[in-house]
Amino acid sequence: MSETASAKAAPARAPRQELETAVVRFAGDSGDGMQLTGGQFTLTTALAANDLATFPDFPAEIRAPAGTTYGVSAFQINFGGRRIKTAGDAPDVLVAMNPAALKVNLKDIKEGGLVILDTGSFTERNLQKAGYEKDPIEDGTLDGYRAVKIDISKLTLEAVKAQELSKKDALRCKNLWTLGLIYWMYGRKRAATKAWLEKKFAKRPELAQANIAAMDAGHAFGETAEMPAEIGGFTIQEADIQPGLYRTVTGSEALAWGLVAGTELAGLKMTFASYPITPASGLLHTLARLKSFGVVTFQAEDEIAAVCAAIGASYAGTLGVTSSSGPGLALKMEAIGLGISVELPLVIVNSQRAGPSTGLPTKTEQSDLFQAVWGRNADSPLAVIASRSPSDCFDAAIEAVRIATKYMTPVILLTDGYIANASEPWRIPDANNFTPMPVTFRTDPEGFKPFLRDPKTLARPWAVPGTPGLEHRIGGIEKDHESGHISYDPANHQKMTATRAAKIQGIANDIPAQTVELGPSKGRLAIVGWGSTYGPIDRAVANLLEEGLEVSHIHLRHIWPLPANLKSLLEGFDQVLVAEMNNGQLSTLLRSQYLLPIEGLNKVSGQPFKIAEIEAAIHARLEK
Amino acid sequence: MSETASAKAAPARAPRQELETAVVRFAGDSGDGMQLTGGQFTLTTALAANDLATFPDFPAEIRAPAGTTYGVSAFQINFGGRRIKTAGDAPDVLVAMNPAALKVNLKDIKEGGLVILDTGSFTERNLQKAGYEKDPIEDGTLDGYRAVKIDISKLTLEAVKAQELSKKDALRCKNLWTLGLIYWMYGRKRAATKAWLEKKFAKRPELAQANIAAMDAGHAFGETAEMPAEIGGFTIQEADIQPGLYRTVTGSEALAWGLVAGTELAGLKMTFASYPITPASGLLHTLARLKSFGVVTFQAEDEIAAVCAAIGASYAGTLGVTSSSGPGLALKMEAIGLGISVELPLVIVNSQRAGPSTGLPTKTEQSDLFQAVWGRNADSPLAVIASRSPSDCFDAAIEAVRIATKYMTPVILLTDGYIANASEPWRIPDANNFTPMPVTFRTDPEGFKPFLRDPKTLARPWAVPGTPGLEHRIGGIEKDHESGHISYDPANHQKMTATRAAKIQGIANDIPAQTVELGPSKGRLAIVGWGSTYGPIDRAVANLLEEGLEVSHIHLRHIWPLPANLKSLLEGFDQVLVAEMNNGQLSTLLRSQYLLPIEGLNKVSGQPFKIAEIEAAIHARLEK
Amino acid sequence: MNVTTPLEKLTPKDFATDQEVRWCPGCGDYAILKAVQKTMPELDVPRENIVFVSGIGCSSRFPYYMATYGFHTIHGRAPAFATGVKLANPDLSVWIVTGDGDGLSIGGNHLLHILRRNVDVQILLFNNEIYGLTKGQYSPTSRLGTRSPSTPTGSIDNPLSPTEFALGAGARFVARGIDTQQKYLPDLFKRAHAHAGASFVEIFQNCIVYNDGVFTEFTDKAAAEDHQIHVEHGKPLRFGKDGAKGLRVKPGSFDLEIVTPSENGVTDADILLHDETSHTLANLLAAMQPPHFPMAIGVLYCNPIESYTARISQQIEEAKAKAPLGDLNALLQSGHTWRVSD
Amino acid sequence: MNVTTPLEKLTPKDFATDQEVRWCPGCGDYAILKAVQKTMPELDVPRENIVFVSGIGCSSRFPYYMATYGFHTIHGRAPAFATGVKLANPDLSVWIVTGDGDGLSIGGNHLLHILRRNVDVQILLFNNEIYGLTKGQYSPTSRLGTRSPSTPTGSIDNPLSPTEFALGAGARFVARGIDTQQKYLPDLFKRAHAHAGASFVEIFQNCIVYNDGVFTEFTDKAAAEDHQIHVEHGKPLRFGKDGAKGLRVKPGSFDLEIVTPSENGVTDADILLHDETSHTLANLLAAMQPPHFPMAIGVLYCNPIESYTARISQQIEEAKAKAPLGDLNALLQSGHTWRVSD
Ligand SMILES: Cc1ncc(C[n+]2csc(CCOP(=O)(O)OP(=O)(O)O)c2C)c(N)n1
Ligand SMILES: Cc1ncc(C[n+]2csc(CCOP(=O)(O)OP(=O)(O)O)c2C)c(N)n1
Ligand code: SF4
Ligand code: SF4
Ligand SMILES: [Mg+2]
Ligand SMILES: [Mg+2]
Repeated sequence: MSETASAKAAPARAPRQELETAVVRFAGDSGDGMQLTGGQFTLTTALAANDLATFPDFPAEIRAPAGTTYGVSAFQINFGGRRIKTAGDAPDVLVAMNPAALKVNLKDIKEGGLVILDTGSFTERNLQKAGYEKDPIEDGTLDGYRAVKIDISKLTLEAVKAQELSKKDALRCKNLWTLGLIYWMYGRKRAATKAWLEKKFAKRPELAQANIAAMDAGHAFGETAEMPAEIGGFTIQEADIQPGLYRTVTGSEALAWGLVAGTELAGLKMTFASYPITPASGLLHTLARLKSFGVVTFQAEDEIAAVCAAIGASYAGTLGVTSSSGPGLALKMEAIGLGISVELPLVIVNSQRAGPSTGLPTKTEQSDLFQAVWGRNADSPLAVIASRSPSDCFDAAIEAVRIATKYMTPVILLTDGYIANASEPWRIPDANNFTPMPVTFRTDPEGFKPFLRDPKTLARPWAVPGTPGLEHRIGGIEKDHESGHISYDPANHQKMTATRAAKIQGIANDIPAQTVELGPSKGRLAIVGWGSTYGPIDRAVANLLEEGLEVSHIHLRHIWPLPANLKSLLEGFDQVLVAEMNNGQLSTLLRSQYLLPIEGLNKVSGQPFKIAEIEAAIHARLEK
Repeated sequence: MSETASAKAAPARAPRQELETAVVRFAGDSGDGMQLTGGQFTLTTALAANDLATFPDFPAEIRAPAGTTYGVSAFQINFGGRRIKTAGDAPDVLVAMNPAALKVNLKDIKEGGLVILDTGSFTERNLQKAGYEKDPIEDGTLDGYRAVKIDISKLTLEAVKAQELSKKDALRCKNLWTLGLIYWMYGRKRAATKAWLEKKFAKRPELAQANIAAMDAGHAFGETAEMPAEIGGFTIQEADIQPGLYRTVTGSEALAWGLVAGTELAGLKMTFASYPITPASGLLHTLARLKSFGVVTFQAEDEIAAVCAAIGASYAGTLGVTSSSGPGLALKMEAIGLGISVELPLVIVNSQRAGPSTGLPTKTEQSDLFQAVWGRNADSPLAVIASRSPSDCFDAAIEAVRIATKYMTPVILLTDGYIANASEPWRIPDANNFTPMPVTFRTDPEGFKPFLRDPKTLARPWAVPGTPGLEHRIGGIEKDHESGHISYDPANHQKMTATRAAKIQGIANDIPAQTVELGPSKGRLAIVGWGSTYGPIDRAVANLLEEGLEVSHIHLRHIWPLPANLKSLLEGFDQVLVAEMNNGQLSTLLRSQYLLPIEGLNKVSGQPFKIAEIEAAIHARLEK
Repeated sequence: MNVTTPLEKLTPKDFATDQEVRWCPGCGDYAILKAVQKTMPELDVPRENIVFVSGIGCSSRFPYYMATYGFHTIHGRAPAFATGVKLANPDLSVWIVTGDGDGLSIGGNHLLHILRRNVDVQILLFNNEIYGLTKGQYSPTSRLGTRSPSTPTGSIDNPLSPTEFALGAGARFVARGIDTQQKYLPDLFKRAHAHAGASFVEIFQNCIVYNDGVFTEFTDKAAAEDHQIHVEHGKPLRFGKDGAKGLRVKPGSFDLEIVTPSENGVTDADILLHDETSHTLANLLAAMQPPHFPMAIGVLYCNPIESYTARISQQIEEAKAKAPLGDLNALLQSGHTWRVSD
Repeated sequence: MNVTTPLEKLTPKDFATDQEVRWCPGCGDYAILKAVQKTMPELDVPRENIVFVSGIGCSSRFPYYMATYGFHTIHGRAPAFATGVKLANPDLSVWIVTGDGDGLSIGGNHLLHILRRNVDVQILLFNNEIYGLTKGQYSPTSRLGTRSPSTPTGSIDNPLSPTEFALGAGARFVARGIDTQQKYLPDLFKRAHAHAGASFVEIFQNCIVYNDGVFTEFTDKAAAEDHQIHVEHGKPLRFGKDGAKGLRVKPGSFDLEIVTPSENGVTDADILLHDETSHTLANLLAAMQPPHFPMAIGVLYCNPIESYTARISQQIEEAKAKAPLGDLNALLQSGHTWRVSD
């Protein structure tokens, strides 16, 4: 604890203030390395045994001209000594590396919040690029905030002098200077970041040294009381965290590993075929590095080829997986219909983004539920599940593999741009404790009929090319319910339609009963959510339960089929409110199934819900 | 009336029996010309002032080997002296040109029905191909029917001797012989068919003569009492038909003409881009012949290219129209999302067929409602309407054009394989009486903003390339609600999502209030239908109203948005039953919107509803 | 996974299924089916290791009639499914059957990319210059002016040449055959199979119902000698009765011309030898069109390079050699971790 | 519909919009934009008759920066939208901007078919051999072994040659340019515009962020002379300092070789003249790759035939001439009708 110890050595400072949680947003130009900064702060915070949640917010442009508002990149983290469920509504602290970052982010900051500015970047030219007519440092813009004005640029240049870098390279260390300062502020250790820098710049040790020097300088700046006296550091207690081995994961990572785990548990190899699209590409990138796990990745020529290759791969005895985002999923639908018709396992991961059409590719939304459940020609049922958070992607992926292989069906796994990019600490499970769910390929030619089903699951046998004696033909034309031969018989079509529906409906009996996350299991108001709204709903409900309100949180993993007990569970509440980031899709689905007067709380702005928005909605309903 | 007069000259016969309606099915090998035969009988029946409805049933194969059961082609017609609404449940008369036709069709025939067989085709080889182990003429298969066994092959060969055709060509006249016999049976004139044959075979008059000779011989066969004495002819009264000029139309024809009429009324040219697919291709074929109406048709490389070309054509100031069937519609969805996003008019015709996947391409189904309403990524509302019968396609097409151009939106027009191919008599409207609905292109650069809307319709202006001063850019990224420039602003996205929904919802105030087709406007039971179930529902309800049951028929043209009064209308009934040829799609939609305990009567066999099936469902519900 | 049965001597009949063949009587597809069934036993591949993958079209019904594994997929996408099959199990012998509409209209992109990638499959494109299954609309290979239900006054698109397209896509094996030539087809199929990489075979196939006789100009018995040239690597490019005519490069140009040795001072030595490794010659042969030139039949181009399938297997082996196989815990615990203790 | 304004003398600036250009600083797209804006006023086409249509990608943001009509559509489909635009109004001057991913990966089929049909549009394919917008995955033109986020151990697909692909697809105008060559690009664009039919222009474009320097081998100032050959119809195919080197056909083969006149008995007369109407030469030029050969820049192929657009207009005129225009009642009453009287 040398850092906190030395912090005590600065006697003129206000004492470290104790906080339960804090929300910090790092914002700067895309070139300022804000995502890296955020990533390091996340890691160090996790190591300090705080719970946390993050929200990275990239610009839509690859690399917008420096200094523009649309080139601003931000990373928000909420951390604390209790269970953290969202990246936080309004940041307590904004770090603004340039005027554009201030311009874009200031409106979100808590009243009276801390705003740390690099005054060195507030040049005439940068002010202009940010669209400021006057200097906001001077003109009262910052009134109501506690502004900390530091010439970070200059201080960084000084700090890294020894490494004799070019000015450009030297200025690149600004983010580490700032990180050092924030580390000081929250009493954090620098060791992990130091190690990381040394590894990252192994081939260019002068850069490692410069960055470390900058970080140390920033830290020392705080420690040696160069900060305004009224701004002391903070202490945040360790959170009460379940013992175990931890790491941080993004949704993309957890999803990739969950798929690997799921296929291993099923005793299968994985063939992953995809076509790049924001925000789904991360999964492709992660899996492309996992060849040694029997994962073959294939960047197809388009989304259609990707899903077709995945189906072909499932046909040939591996688990075919494909992934995309909304517009790409639309393209896959015809082929998914074939997957439903030939009844092969297939996992389709859909990272939702804001639409319609190209929409706002870098912004999050939950508006592909209709598409997932109903977006195909004909009566084409499949299973739909949703993950609620980055780490939850791991479990959701295993569940998707389980359903796909056990029921010989395509499964759509819904995630979203927020989950894909955000990271959170994750208690690493021990793979030895996972329950195997081995797939049995059909090998016995005796009595083999490609569409003769397991009476329990209604799944047909998986008979893979290469198996002697099982040579057979399948296709998308309606098939005889046993032999699989083409059949135009009307009664057979009726039977097959009913069987396909029954098979999927049957999954409802093979999933856990719906539970209540928080609050009573019957009562005045249930907030129902799915996917990445988990955090804000849960926090809002927790807050209002503390206030004594009678409200419950129900969060769905299974979108289709719905859990068998969900109807009776919902009937136990006077009011049901579905909070979702779309124009009312789950609420429509639930209304159609249960005929309950379910209301929607809908947000379609490309931004996650704020806790306060949900709290307000609950208040409004319970105070009626 | 010479024919009926001469019929009287056969004194040994049973007198002509008076019938209100009759159902005849012609069935034979694909090469036997059953569709032509049916077409001629339809025309002649219409000329005799009977009302009628038909059901052509093609084999799935292009040209299956002769004599096989899967090569059987059938044509059913229901006609009579009252309003005819379906092709009839069980035929009174089956004409079976070979054993396979008998094998496939006999089970559908009314008990005690008439079965006319060409004994000449009941050879050993044909029996075997049809899968008969014994000769059905001998083994009691025909017990319970009135079988009329005629060696039509031989009689035809005799009848056309004079023309000295090859045996193959001569036998091709069998269908006309049979038609002649059936003409006699129902006291029909042969003149129209004679004229048609003369025109069709203008270049080969010997074929025209042979066919006419065969027809005359068949007719004479009946007239000269060569028929079993107990089988006399029938007389059917003229139906009480609205005066006017009539013709028969198939759905494909009426749809094509409706689109031509609609675009003319809008003052537009049409660009029709499509990719062949059963049962949608007929529309492409019909429109391809209408170049002189300013229609440009484009057979694209695939469905995606087709819809994109149509959108491009709308962008450039014509009405873009595309058409397909289920699997093809799935492929178009991503691009339709763009159409929704850029708010251009577009008509998408979808001829539904049985699925999932390739399904049963030649069989009918109504299972693309989910796909039409909800089958896209993100919140992507558009208008969906449905046509109920072949002739109704004309009006539905005009309505689609009206909505698309007035509201600057894609419209999906749902029809199905049954409607596309069936034909019915149509009272030809006078084009001079149509109400013009001219489109106004934006031309004034003053104050022009591409997304500034008409406050009433919420439609944006249609500003077409080639217009000076209106140069602007549009695309699928979210747009500022006025300027149309790319906008990542959260509030703007929320506003645009709401506006897109409101624009489509607003159409509900611009369509006729939902009416009740038959029966009381409140009461015990409403049968709700859409699309091609119109006929059987209406007949069933009419029948049971006559029986004194309290039942009503409501039939929707507008699927999305729903008519503004529909909810209160449905609330007026104790029970609501949605009859549809899918696994419950409209019922799900209505339940989600109205929270009414709506039930489904669902048939998914690739076959239209039988009247009796609907009657049974009504009885079951009213006798509870 | 591929426990293979001992390869007894199978016969063509062992490759026929119990399903009734449902093409129109007289369709060219029957002849191709026969030739394929004849080829199969000669490949030395266990029957269970053979997979036929097709799209949609009359031609694409093919798998139903082969007693191997078969997958009748969706319109235009067979190459993508086949790629997935090969990714999952490179040991399978994968045959794609497609049509001119399936493969070159809706499926053009997938064909392009499977050829470019050089996935180790055989692609049989049945070119009847028409959409058979949807009842006779013109296709991307239909000649200019083709009257069809969708082009009542004649088509106005320039037809695509499947072989020139394949060469432009980077195909390493490009061949042509004729449905009725039972004598040549099995050898072509065997060569396609022997080529490690994507093998593209265009087969002229007569659609008796919607496009009857469209190839008779060169397939007619009487016309064949003068209007077909069967090319063979290293052999002179001769055709006509007794090989009286031949092809040579028109001096001073890049064009081919037809010459008759012993006429106008042309000698046998002037006749070009077929070089199936020459991309340029392959393009020239592919471009020849009757009536001015004979139709080139046989292997126009064969110039193998490492296949995609081989490369991917190699990458996997390399990855496995580097990383200890599949220790899930090691993966989950990779990177920065920390322990929270009780 | 196309009431055109009198064509005042516009300048490149008149073709710039008020939208901030949002490519990465240093991206090659800027240079191309400049060249296009420079070309526009010289085309003699009223600004309101010009339409830019694009798909999705960095390159496809192009229309936002052109003060003409512009349509930023969806990934890969720009050729199909553009075809629709031309079907609706053949008088418009339609420019497609696409990338190597947009045009050759997801959009390969549409590009194939617009080229085959020969629709009268200009197609500018910005080839940076990478997916820029989605952050650097390899594309169909990326070289073998390209390391990218989706191919961490190197890509294994053979790259496609856009120009060879276009030639195989039946394109009648195929050209190549380099982003930075402001001197040449406008002329290329003008030639593309002058060609009635589909004009295909591949432009090597440097992606400074994800694929920087991938073309320097031949675009580098120092390398240019020896590694580029600017082809011009009728002119000898020479390159290098003072045109010291040239191309000729390697005797007895179909291959090109580099020779230096005055060395080894080679004379100036041996140097091939560029013939832009020769498909074979175009293919040979397109296939040349550094370092062994110079990269061919300029119009590789131009051999016009009637465009699709011209043919469709003609069919419509013929139909109108035959049938009296659009009498709806006549249409509805065509065929068999009967009257039911009161
Ligand atoms: C997505 C989709 N679009 C269209 C169709 C309709 N379709 C089936 S086969 C076919 C064309 C077949 O032509 P080709 O590939 O040449 O095969 P052929 O029948 O001539 O052998 C079409 C358009 C379909 N089944 N699916
Ligand atoms: C249907 C769909 N799939 C995928 C994407 C994601 N995407 C956008 S641009 C692009 C590739 C762009 O590459 P290229 O055309 O070479 O353009 P560049 O950015 O290099 O100019 C991809 C895969 C998308 N927008 N839509
Ligand atoms: S339609 Fe043509 S291609 Fe199809 S089966 Fe019949 S003859 Fe063969
Ligand atoms: S990512 Fe590459 S292609 Fe895209 S704008 Fe940046 S430099 Fe240009
Ligand atoms: Mg074909
Ligand atoms: Mg690119």
